[in-house]
Amino acid sequence: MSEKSKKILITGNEAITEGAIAAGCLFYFGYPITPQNEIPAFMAKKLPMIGGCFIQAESEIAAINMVYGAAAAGVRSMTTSSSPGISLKQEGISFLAGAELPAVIVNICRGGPGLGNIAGSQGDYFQATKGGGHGDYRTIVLGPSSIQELYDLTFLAFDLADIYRTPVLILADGVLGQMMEPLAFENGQKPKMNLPEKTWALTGAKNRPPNIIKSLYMGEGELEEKNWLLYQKYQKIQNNEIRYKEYHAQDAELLLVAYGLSARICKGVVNKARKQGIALGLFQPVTLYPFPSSALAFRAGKIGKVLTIEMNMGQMVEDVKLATGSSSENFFYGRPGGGIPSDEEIFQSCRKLL
Amino acid sequence: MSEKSKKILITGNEAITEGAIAAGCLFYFGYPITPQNEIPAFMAKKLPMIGGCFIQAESEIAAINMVYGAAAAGVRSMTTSSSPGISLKQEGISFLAGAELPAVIVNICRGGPGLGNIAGSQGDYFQATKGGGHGDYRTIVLGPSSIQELYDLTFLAFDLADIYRTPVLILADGVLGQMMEPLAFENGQKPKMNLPEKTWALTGAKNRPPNIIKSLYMGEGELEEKNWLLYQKYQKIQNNEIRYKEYHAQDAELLLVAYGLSARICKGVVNKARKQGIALGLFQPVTLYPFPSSALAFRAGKIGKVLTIEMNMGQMVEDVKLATGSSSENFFYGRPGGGIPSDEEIFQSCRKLL
Amino acid sequence: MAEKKICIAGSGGQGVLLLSKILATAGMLDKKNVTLISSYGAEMRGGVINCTVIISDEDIGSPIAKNPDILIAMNNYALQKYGPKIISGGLLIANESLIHDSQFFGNNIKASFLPATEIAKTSSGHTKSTNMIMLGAFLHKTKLLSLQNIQESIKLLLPAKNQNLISLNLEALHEGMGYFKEEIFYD
Amino acid sequence: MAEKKICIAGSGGQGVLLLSKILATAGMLDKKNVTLISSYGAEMRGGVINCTVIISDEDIGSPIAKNPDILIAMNNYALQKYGPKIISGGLLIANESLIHDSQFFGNNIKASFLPATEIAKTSSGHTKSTNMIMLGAFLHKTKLLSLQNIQESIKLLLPAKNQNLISLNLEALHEGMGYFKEEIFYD
Amino acid sequence: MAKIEINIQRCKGCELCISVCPQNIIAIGNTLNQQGYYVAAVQHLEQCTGCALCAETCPDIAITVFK
Amino acid sequence: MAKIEINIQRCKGCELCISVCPQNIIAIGNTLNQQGYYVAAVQHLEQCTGCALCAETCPDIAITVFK
Amino acid sequence: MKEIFSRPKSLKNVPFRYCPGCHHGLIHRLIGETIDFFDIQDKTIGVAPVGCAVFAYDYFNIDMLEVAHGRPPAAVTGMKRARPENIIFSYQGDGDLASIGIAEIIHTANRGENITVIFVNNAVYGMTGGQMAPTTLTGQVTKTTPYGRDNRVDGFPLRICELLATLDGPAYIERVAVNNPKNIKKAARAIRKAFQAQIDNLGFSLVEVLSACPTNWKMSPLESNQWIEDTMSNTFPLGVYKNISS
Amino acid sequence: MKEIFSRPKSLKNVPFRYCPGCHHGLIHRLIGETIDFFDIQDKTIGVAPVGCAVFAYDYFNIDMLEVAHGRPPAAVTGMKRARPENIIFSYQGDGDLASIGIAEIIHTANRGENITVIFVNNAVYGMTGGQMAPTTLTGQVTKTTPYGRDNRVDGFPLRICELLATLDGPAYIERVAVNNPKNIKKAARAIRKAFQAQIDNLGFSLVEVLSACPTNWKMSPLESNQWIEDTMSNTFPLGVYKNISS
Ligand SMILES: Cc1ncc(C[n+]2csc(CCOP(=O)(O)OP(=O)(O)O)c2C)c(N)n1
Ligand SMILES: Cc1ncc(C[n+]2csc(CCOP(=O)(O)OP(=O)(O)O)c2C)c(N)n1
Ligand code: SF4
Ligand code: SF4
Ligand code: SF4
Ligand code: SF4
Ligand code: SF4
Ligand code: SF4
Ligand SMILES: [Mg+2]
Ligand SMILES: [Mg+2]
Repeated sequence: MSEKSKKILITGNEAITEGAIAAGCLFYFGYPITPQNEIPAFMAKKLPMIGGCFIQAESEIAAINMVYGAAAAGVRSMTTSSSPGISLKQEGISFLAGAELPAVIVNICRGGPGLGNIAGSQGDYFQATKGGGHGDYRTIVLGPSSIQELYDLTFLAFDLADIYRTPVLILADGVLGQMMEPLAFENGQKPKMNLPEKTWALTGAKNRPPNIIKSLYMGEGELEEKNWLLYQKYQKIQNNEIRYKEYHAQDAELLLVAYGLSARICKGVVNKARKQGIALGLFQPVTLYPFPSSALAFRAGKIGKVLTIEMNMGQMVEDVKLATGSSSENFFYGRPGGGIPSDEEIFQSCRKLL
Repeated sequence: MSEKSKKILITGNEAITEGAIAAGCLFYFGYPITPQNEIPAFMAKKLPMIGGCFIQAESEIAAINMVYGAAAAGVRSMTTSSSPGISLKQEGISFLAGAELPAVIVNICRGGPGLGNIAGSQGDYFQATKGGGHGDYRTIVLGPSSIQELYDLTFLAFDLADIYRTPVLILADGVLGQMMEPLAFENGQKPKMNLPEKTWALTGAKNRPPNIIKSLYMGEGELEEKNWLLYQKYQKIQNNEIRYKEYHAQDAELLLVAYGLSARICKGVVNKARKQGIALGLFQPVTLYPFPSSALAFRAGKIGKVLTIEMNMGQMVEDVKLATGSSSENFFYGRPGGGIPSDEEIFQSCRKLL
Repeated sequence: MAEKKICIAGSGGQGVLLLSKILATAGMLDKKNVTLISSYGAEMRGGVINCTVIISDEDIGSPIAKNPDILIAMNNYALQKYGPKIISGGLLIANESLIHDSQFFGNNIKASFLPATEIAKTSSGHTKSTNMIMLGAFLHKTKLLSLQNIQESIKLLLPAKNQNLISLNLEALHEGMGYFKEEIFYD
Repeated sequence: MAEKKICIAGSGGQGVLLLSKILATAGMLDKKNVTLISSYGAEMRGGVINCTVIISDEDIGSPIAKNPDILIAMNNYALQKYGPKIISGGLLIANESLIHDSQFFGNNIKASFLPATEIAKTSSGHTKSTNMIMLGAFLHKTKLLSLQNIQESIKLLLPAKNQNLISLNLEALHEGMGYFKEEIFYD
Repeated sequence: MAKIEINIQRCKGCELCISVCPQNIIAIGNTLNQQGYYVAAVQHLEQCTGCALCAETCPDIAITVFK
Repeated sequence: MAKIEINIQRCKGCELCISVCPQNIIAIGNTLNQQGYYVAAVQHLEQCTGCALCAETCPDIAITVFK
Repeated sequence: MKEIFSRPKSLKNVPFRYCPGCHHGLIHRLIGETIDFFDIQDKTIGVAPVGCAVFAYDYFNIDMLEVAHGRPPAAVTGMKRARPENIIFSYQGDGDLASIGIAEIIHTANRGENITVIFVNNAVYGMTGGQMAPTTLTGQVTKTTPYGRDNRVDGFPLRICELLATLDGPAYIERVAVNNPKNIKKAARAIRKAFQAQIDNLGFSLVEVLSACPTNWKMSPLESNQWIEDTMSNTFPLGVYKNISS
Repeated sequence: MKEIFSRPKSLKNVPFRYCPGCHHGLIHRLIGETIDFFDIQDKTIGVAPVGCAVFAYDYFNIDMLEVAHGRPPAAVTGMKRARPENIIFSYQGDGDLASIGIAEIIHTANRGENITVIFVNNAVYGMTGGQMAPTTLTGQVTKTTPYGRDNRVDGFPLRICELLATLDGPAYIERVAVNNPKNIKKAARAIRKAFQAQIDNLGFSLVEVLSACPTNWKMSPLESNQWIEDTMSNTFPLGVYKNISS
């Protein structure tokens, strides 16, 4: 029984809450929106029981600013939403980045633009990775593709946020949020990384000079300097935090590139193809920012042919092209608006290229 | 006197209002923010006198949604703001795109992220061109570089918005908004393009079936289909609406690529260099979306060396790289956070590459 | 075991999600890879609900199945909507009690009809355990999952304090397993 | 004419912006290319205001000048802050009335000091037209713009109904043009 | 002199009409409609006064009243 | 027995202290401070009662009161 | 025999996709009847955001605009300024109007925009599956108040009519219910008065309708109506909160 | 002789960058004195958004957070929930609190968050150069009401204390002015009471301060003070609007 109970069948949305709570996130602020409503529902149940706090904010904007305040106070805090709600948080995310506050933001992406629908989608890749808010900032963006990764990467997100004092986005989609899969809990029990103390936090200026957290830099050249410091931080993140996975990539004749739900679909396609003797391989970025450009360039250069698969009209494919340059032929297959590509469709697209 | 009076000395912000009013925009909704406050101030003065309507909205979000309502009613309408305020409008812009409503949105960009400062900046290029809102949509983005262009492109923006039923962004910056330059009015007096009637507008269903304007498509495959229709529209825009300028580009040994304020600074640099016998040239995208990729690829391919200049940490440079591929060596010089590159700095950067 | 895609469809209140969770949990306990995804809609009630459970020895790619190997159809609407999607050579288990129109499909399907609602009503006095009857039938027909872990799953997923409910459901399960009806072979 | 970059600096209420607009408008009427940009800050009052006017026969690139060719300094603070930025070989026109500290700079600058505030006060009874005195001095020293179009600009930019104000300003302009003070040559 | 008609495909069996009919002549019957609801039916149509309370209460506008 | 001190670099010459002094002993003088303001000054310090109304009214906390 | 009660022509002849006993359909009908009454079908424009009534455009037989969550008052403002000759109403839930959209409703009411708002208060977020709304009652269990709404943690039930009545802009504000025939008649009159205010160019009008959500209340439709009578209307007293024409 | 009046130690010894006669500095001082009075400098956290007081972090000698325009109540909520042992206040202008941030203030007040808000009503957007605020008086000329505020077009002056007093969450709400010594004393008492409410864990407290903006009002500081007395306080009557402890 105890052996068995280590694995539980759980939805993606619930896995996020478990990962967050395991990471010590006791402060959650959110606003209902499908397909992520299970997250606030679970948090509302659990947090009061473990000394934490759940607030259903009056809006997504209030939620991100509650996170801003809680983060400034030095606690781990999170908000989650889905596409339209994430758009509303863009000012707040830019402020978090500017004030260098750690926070975790989850986007269970749905079909857009506008109200769109509530199906799974990857239509917010640009928004997440290029910065939907104003100014020269970046957020770390993680793209989980399984329930286990939703848990693990949520856990990781809090550490990365604290280490780099930066907002971290988790970009998943409605299908990942709603689907169930077994989650192995022990993976989450790893100790937290060795984190710097939050000496900058606002806790009351007791026995120390007052702390100030802000993003306004009006003096001549001040903001520019601040931006270059941010830039250095982003460089450091690029050097240290790139994560990706390869699957049958070494000997592939065609390299699929996909993240999140489309990556797991592609994995199925690779398996299917391999059984038929067709040498497909998969390159799966796990960090969408920083994008694993060099690793991809290396692999793509060897193989020479890359097919990017997205649940949108073509967004990550720009990063793929930027990474690979002309060292490989680049192709794209995508379905926007909540259309989920099936194994067969992708397989057919691959065949055409072989 | 009459000859003379055709030219007036005017700020960029004022030029925008003149362009909008000349284009028949009678409905303006905005919220104060530096460095674009002259726009609402001028509109508040002028619109009531010509039968239009100015509202100081309670927020940027209210303003964009007032525009949404007015646009749905079939009138020309506009809002303006600056970076943080534009972030707040991202949900609204995505809705405009999804509902296919024509509207003009001006971003007089300032230094970011967060509150940043109020200097001129190009830090919102990604947000504007890749879509800061959620979902697979695009907006036409125009990048004026002079007071005359601010006027002309504002005027044009309304036509493009109506023709393609799409929001059009004007991306300028604090310096362009605040600076004065002579404006020749006669350029604005050109007749409007031959525009389709707005049979879709909500005017009351008199002698016709009711019109519905929405962005929700819940039926299976409906939203995907909608997205492909949008995609086709964006393809059409890419085919028909690309605008750019070249300056001493033909025989250049090094091609500068820049838009907006940095383009005009580069123009000065080109002049200076040419006087010293150094063959610099300038490629200036005027439409930032659709980006003039082919034209740039053609020119860059001939010259082989491209230096992108931006008032940010490197954003448009990605589009430049995507356009040119490896047919040219790509370099970048940028200053973020409201830093304005001087002639000399740029000139020095160029020299290093020659 | 090759990948099996099971579609469970019915209307709200028919226990489609619970049935699906039991299948997936049992698969997990059987040390298989499993995924479960349920449809979710903007409309609240009255719509048809469908879940897809995939059970496999290998990693599972897409949790969504355009064409299931097996359909468990709890009512007529479910049958009409998802029946035609079963793959050739697939299996249908349908609740005959709520089906008034079964002359629709289709290629090479093994179909088992059982009057699950009535069986439930007769044996337990009410229709709530219809889903367990269907589960029993499924188990009998496919032998895809171990009975032990199905039972274990039922216990895991029902509130432990309500022993009564658990035994009621286990009974219904066996009732379903025991029921036998000749197979019709469409082709 | 080569490009001339003129910096006009002073404190709020000294008419810096009007003076700059007159320069730029006159340049435009002289059929030159012109740009004007004024500093703007988050702080409301008390700060120093500065405008940059560029006048050129060619297209003007950046409207911002790190190092102006000419500085019109309306007070001490303006001189302290912008004086050191004047290019070598450049020109300074400074309002001596408000300058109590002129021993700072620098390389090869032609400097003209005139007690503009006092001149204004003496001739018109108040100090409001100090900016026009400075404008006159500028015109006299540089001959960069036609007197006719400077006058035209003043008329364009002041409210037409207030003829009194216009003539007052025109008078002050001429007063400034007429004033002469030996030049000091720093190097 | 009065009657009502219940559109059984529109009816959702909510029972609200039943609760307001002064004549107490509506009840849920055994008919399942296409939406899957057991629908309301009039038992003694002849007793209907045409007061329309049922129709006014029906959230689904399933009832038409004639007089 | 009482006195005030005006920090002339902080004073902005707003005249609010002047308006509230019951002794009427503050006025704007001829001193221009570094910020460019003509600042307030006490004319008859000996008449000061130390009531502190001036200080409480000063938006720039330019006045210190002693007693 | 003549039809004395049938579907208003301002509603399309299609079934509502609401739960059994849900009042949304009933409220739609009252609006449809009002439009018919004033014979303004060809100049009325309806505006609806998300919420269970997001498909309002499928039901109303008039020009319809769908708007982002909470923003109808702003959109209606833009539209009404552009087309003052049209009659424009928004149809908003309590999550929409009282939570995310509270800024827009307050400022629109305060500007006295000459529009009509139908505010459907069902004490819950219906569409998203039953989360707390600003109007959720103290102690009420919802998806996000699993232990019952605790005022100190989750806030107090927000009374919109009372709040808006403190403003100078509104011309007409009334709270009604549709849980029994008497209340339905009153509700019909209130909606008519609100439209009349707009037609007479008096300014902002709003009718709050206490509305059943049997699904998320986990009650039968009959219990729901009773709960409105016995419990909900204690927190939200029915009545006219503002009427400048009286 | 002893210093009987000097700068509170909770303020840094730096000059204010406000216009002559601007009340922001005065209000800062009253807050600083309150913090000194309660001896809570080492556990008080101040939160300020944009507005002329955006540099508040340069003035207050305590931990300070700068927040996006209008959102301090949300940020303070997040912070106070995380650190209930700290005393937290926000300092917000009328543009900030009553316009873009009206949703946040209403919901925070309605949740009865145990925080203190100092609301500076100067009837105008100071920082951005004098546009209309929600509290701009009828007929008042601003950059965006060049012909004077017209209620039907631009809305009515919004009375925040009256609005918030309709809610159940607030513990203490008072409107004060600082335009003369008597009013300054009352204002000091009000701010002290508001902090006291937070210290006593009574819930949300807010003090609205009528504040002069001579620059954008285009009046002298003295005229400004007189205008507050004669005109502004007619639209915004001074007084206690809510006090649950009394
Ligand atoms: C920006 C944004 N946030 C959240 C949502 C999700 N959402 C859809 S409807 C709704 C609220 C529904 O509640 P209510 O307005 O009370 O209407 P009801 O369904 O109860 O009639 C929410 C939060 C959304 N569509 N957009
Ligand atoms: C999102 C956003 N919108 C607009 C602004 C511009 N802005 C800065 S301060 C301010 C309002 C200032 O008015 P108020 O809050 O009354 O403070 P005051 O300056 O009058 O003290 C505005 C609109 C901004 N910084 N951010
Ligand atoms: S019309 Fe009146 S009497 Fe007739 S069925 Fe309806 S409620 Fe009963
Ligand atoms: S009120 Fe309408 S829907 Fe409800 S039972 Fe009666 S007829 Fe059916
Ligand atoms: S302390 Fe009182 S008497 Fe003394 S100067 Fe100040 S106001 Fe006047
Ligand atoms: S009140 Fe203060 S700032 Fe104003 S004049 Fe007096 S001392 Fe100076
Ligand atoms: S969930 Fe509630 S509000 Fe929505 S349709 Fe069902 S009963 Fe009506
Ligand atoms: S603009 Fe107004 S509020 Fe701002 S500092 Fe000046 S007087 Fe004070
Ligand atoms: Mg609701
Ligand atoms: Mg203000």
